[in-house]
Amino acid sequence: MRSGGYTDTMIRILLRHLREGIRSLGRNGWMTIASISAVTVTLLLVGLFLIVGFNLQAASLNVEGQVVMNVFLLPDATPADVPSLQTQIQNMPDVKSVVFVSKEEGLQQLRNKLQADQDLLAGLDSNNPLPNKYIVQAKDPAQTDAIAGRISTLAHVEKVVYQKDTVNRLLTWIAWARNFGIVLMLALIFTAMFLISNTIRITIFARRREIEIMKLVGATNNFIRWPFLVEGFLIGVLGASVPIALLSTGYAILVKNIAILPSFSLLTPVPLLSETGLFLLIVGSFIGMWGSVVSVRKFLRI
Amino acid sequence: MRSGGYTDTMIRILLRHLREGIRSLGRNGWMTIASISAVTVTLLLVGLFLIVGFNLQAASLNVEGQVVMNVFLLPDATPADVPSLQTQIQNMPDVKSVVFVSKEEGLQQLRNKLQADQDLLAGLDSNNPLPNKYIVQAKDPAQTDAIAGRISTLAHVEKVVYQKDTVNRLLTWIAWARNFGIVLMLALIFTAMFLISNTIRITIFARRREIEIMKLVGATNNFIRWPFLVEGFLIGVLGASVPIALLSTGYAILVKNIAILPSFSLLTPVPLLSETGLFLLIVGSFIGMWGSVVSVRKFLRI
Amino acid sequence: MIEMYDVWKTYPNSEPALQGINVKIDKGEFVYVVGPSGAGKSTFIKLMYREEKPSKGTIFINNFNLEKLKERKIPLLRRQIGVVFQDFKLLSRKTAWENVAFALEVIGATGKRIRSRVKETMDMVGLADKADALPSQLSGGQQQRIAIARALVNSPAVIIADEPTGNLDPENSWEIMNLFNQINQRGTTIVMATHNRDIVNTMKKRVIAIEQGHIARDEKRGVYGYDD
Amino acid sequence: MIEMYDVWKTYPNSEPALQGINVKIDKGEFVYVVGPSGAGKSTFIKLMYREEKPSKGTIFINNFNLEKLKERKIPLLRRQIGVVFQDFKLLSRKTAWENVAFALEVIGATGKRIRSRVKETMDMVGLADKADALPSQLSGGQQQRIAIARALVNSPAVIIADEPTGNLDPENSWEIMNLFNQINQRGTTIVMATHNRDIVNTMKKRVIAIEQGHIARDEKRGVYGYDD
Ligand SMILES: Nc1ncnc2c1ncn2[C@@H]1O[C@H](COP(=O)(O)OP(=O)(O)OP(=O)(O)O)[C@@H](O)[C@H]1O
Ligand SMILES: Nc1ncnc2c1ncn2[C@@H]1O[C@H](COP(=O)(O)OP(=O)(O)OP(=O)(O)O)[C@@H](O)[C@H]1O
Ligand SMILES: [Mg+2]
Ligand SMILES: [Mg+2]
Repeated sequence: MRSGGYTDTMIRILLRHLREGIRSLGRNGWMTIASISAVTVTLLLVGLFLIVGFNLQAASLNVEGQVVMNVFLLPDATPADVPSLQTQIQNMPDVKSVVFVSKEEGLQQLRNKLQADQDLLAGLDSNNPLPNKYIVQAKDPAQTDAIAGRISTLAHVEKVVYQKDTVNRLLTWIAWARNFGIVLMLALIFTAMFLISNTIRITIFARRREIEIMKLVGATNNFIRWPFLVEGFLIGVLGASVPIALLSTGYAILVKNIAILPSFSLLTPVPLLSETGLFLLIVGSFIGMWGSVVSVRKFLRI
Repeated sequence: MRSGGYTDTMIRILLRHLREGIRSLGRNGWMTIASISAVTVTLLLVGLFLIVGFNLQAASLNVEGQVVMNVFLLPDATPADVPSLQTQIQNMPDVKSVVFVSKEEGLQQLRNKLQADQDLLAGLDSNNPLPNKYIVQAKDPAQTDAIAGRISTLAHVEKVVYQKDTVNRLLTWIAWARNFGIVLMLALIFTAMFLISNTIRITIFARRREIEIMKLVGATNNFIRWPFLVEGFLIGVLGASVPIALLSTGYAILVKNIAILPSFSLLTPVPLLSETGLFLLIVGSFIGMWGSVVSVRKFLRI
Repeated sequence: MIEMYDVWKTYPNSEPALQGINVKIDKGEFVYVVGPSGAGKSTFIKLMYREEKPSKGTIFINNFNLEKLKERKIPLLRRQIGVVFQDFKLLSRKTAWENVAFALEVIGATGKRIRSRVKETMDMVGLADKADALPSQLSGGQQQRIAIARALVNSPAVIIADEPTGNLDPENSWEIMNLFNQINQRGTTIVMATHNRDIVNTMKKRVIAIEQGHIARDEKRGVYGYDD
Repeated sequence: MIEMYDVWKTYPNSEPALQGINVKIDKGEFVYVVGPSGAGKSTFIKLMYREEKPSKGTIFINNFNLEKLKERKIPLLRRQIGVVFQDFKLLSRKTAWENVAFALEVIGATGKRIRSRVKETMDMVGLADKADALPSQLSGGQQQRIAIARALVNSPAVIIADEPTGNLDPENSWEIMNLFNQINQRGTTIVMATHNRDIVNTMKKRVIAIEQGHIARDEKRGVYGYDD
């Protein structure tokens, strides 16, 4: 009986806090709107940056994926050496793929490449001066240099060639863009968290008299805190919903219309948007609660 | 005499508003700190993005600058045609530079390019099958395609060749990165403006009773507004000072240490940082004043 | 000076708080407004300095027709009326001194005049030593006296006081009443809502009794009434 | 019940507001605290429910030693004391009903009990018809009566009232005093700071007079004193 009564009391009080939090959200009117819109606007920005960032990231991987090196073999390599050497390179760390290109295939490719200068290569079919080669791709394009060095020490390898200059320049640019992007992203997320909790703090600061009165009338700290927690959670969730909705519809429209452009493809909405949305929801509700509870604490010392 | 007295009163009241605004900044203690730090954090983010954005922009121009097209001439072009054709191309809109490369120079370049396959070109010196060509660069790399089309209709031009695929892919990536960057930058600036004025609004909302009392005691709207204007201005200026200081020192340190990396050079601090700083200062103070005055207005209707 | 013709006031979602008030107060009069809690005294008073607008009826204060008064002109009206609010309405971030000085700042008084007048008035209410205290650092009665000082400081043509002695001990109350009496004798009109039977019955003045939104009684040298 | 031994209170940057207070109030007593404005009555009262901490001295309330009372236990103390604050301290965003109900919610009362007790208490102070009004929509006296209702509603062991009749007309004041008297006769200790000479002199109880931070007088069936 007694313990049943205790549980009843707990449930009753919890329900009361829930009701109180929701009610307070409504009564604060303008302040609630200001808080929610601060959450909305910051998370919209975060979401926008996340989506753009992931897309640029994917696109840059795509560009980087085209960086390859040519490993030219010495004429002394026998046809039997070819697969063993290939396995050897394949087994190196950081190597993504190794493709064998025979001298005949190489000549064909050179022909295609020189296009206008076909005449130049006339009569070479019978006396092909090109070596056999592997086309090797690194897992991480930035490792190209290191891998090239390692491969060139192998037996039967004449030399390793790739377009050092252009590739390096491009890779550097992309790498910087990506690093900056990550730094900015983190800066943005922290700023968003700070701004949301700052806004919630100010609104609670404006209610400090209310909190003091509650304490003077005999409320415990938890009794005061809980409705604020509920309120902060709701502000976070409501504030995150708008950007999630906006980003989802906006992205869907973009994906549909961008399909016309051939050379750039956007990531598919499903894992991207659902993960971004979840992230925003978690950030919003967590900061909402955290901001509320931390700020309330300051005024409980009476 | 009378008009002198009137001017005196005006000056006295203006000084009073100034004093009052500064004093109020001090008295609001925690609220002032919250407002200033909201300005600081948002403008720090804006400044960071601006600086990074300008640098990436400059770097991308640098990369784009390497996109060129080869204009091959027909063998029927006489040496006299060469300069006139060159002027013709040079005078086209959007063309940045035209460099003539004779067939002999072309062979040399091909040699350098093929490196490993030198033997291939043996004996071509006497019987050079390569055509003369111009190397043309567009002012805007995105115009390359259009210019190529226009040049190929000229007399004596055989065809225009450039590395369509790779270049296009790279250019598309950079163009997208840049467009996204501009969109994000604008979104960020608007968000910052919204958040700053939102924060100031909430702090003033918390002081609405104060404003009401002033009105009931006989203050005119302007009398109430002015100190808030001063206060908002100071919040904006103080809030902008911190990010300006942080960004300046941070960037100076970065420039000094980055000098080691060869392939990437940062913009010089002087025009970049002074312009960014001025921008932040103007945005901060303007939004500070605007946010204050707009929010005060709501509570003056008593 | 103060005239009301068939004035009604109904707050949103409520019964009418004032129902057809007709009253005329001449320049230099001293009027007590009495009546039970919730009768409409504060509402009656709030109409005079335009904190509230009447739902119906015409009000003249000091030759201002409040119905036709433009928004911009309201501060001019309020500067001619010194108000002691029932809930004091002190500026919580300003010191006692600054609160009193504020009523002079709004009319653009010089620093010199502000200093001398504020000092004088703070002395009159007996709070010269609390000049630098914030309202939250004052006792209830001290806050009330600062509110009174602010109402007096710019020597307004009318003083409207809503229970100015509610938080004062009898001695302080009488000092304030004597002050009001002196000011009144120099020609200032005084309207004062009060529950203090002693004061009304001792310092005999005109009494307007409001009950349930009506004027129940209006006597030249009246008494508090409502015996129990 | 309430004991103070050599209690001093000095606010920051001020003269001492209380100087060596020794007092013992038994369970079931009815005590008036009188004295001029700024004498230290509210400070004396604020020490009892721990709004203020003494600078020196020992205080026992209801067997709680306030010196040793842990932060977490303060709410337990306050729930045994119903306080009518001089400035009401109503929650501005809650209706009259909710303000009164709040004191029951904090002790975890059931919805049913809250409804019946709040209704009963609002009836006692004569404000059953103002249940849904916000404090800003109530007259001064109505706000004061809501504050009184909140102090009574959870039947505390002690009621501490700081000028509970300052904004009430004599009739309402007497009704409240009768209410206090009834509650006191059922065993509740009552401490009441007041400026109302009529009440103190008519309803004779113990009178503690505070002057400039000292207890100047402590009489079993005292009078207001301070004739003028
Ligand atoms: N803003 C408001 N909204 C709704 N009703 C109000 C408002 N202000 C006052 N009232 C109601 O109008 C009536 C008259 O209020 P008023 O403040 O004029 O009374 P009063 O005579 O001053 O009382 P007291 O002596 O208690 O101060 C009361 O019933 C009150 O509840
Ligand atoms: N928070 C505070 N900080 C500084 N001084 C204070 C503070 N609160 C009160 N005082 C001072 O302490 C003295 C006693 O104040 P208290 O409020 O106890 O007086 P009181 O007897 O209740 O007066 P009243 O009848 O006017 O309400 C006063 O001089 C007051 O100015
Ligand atoms: Mg009133
Ligand atoms: Mg007091």
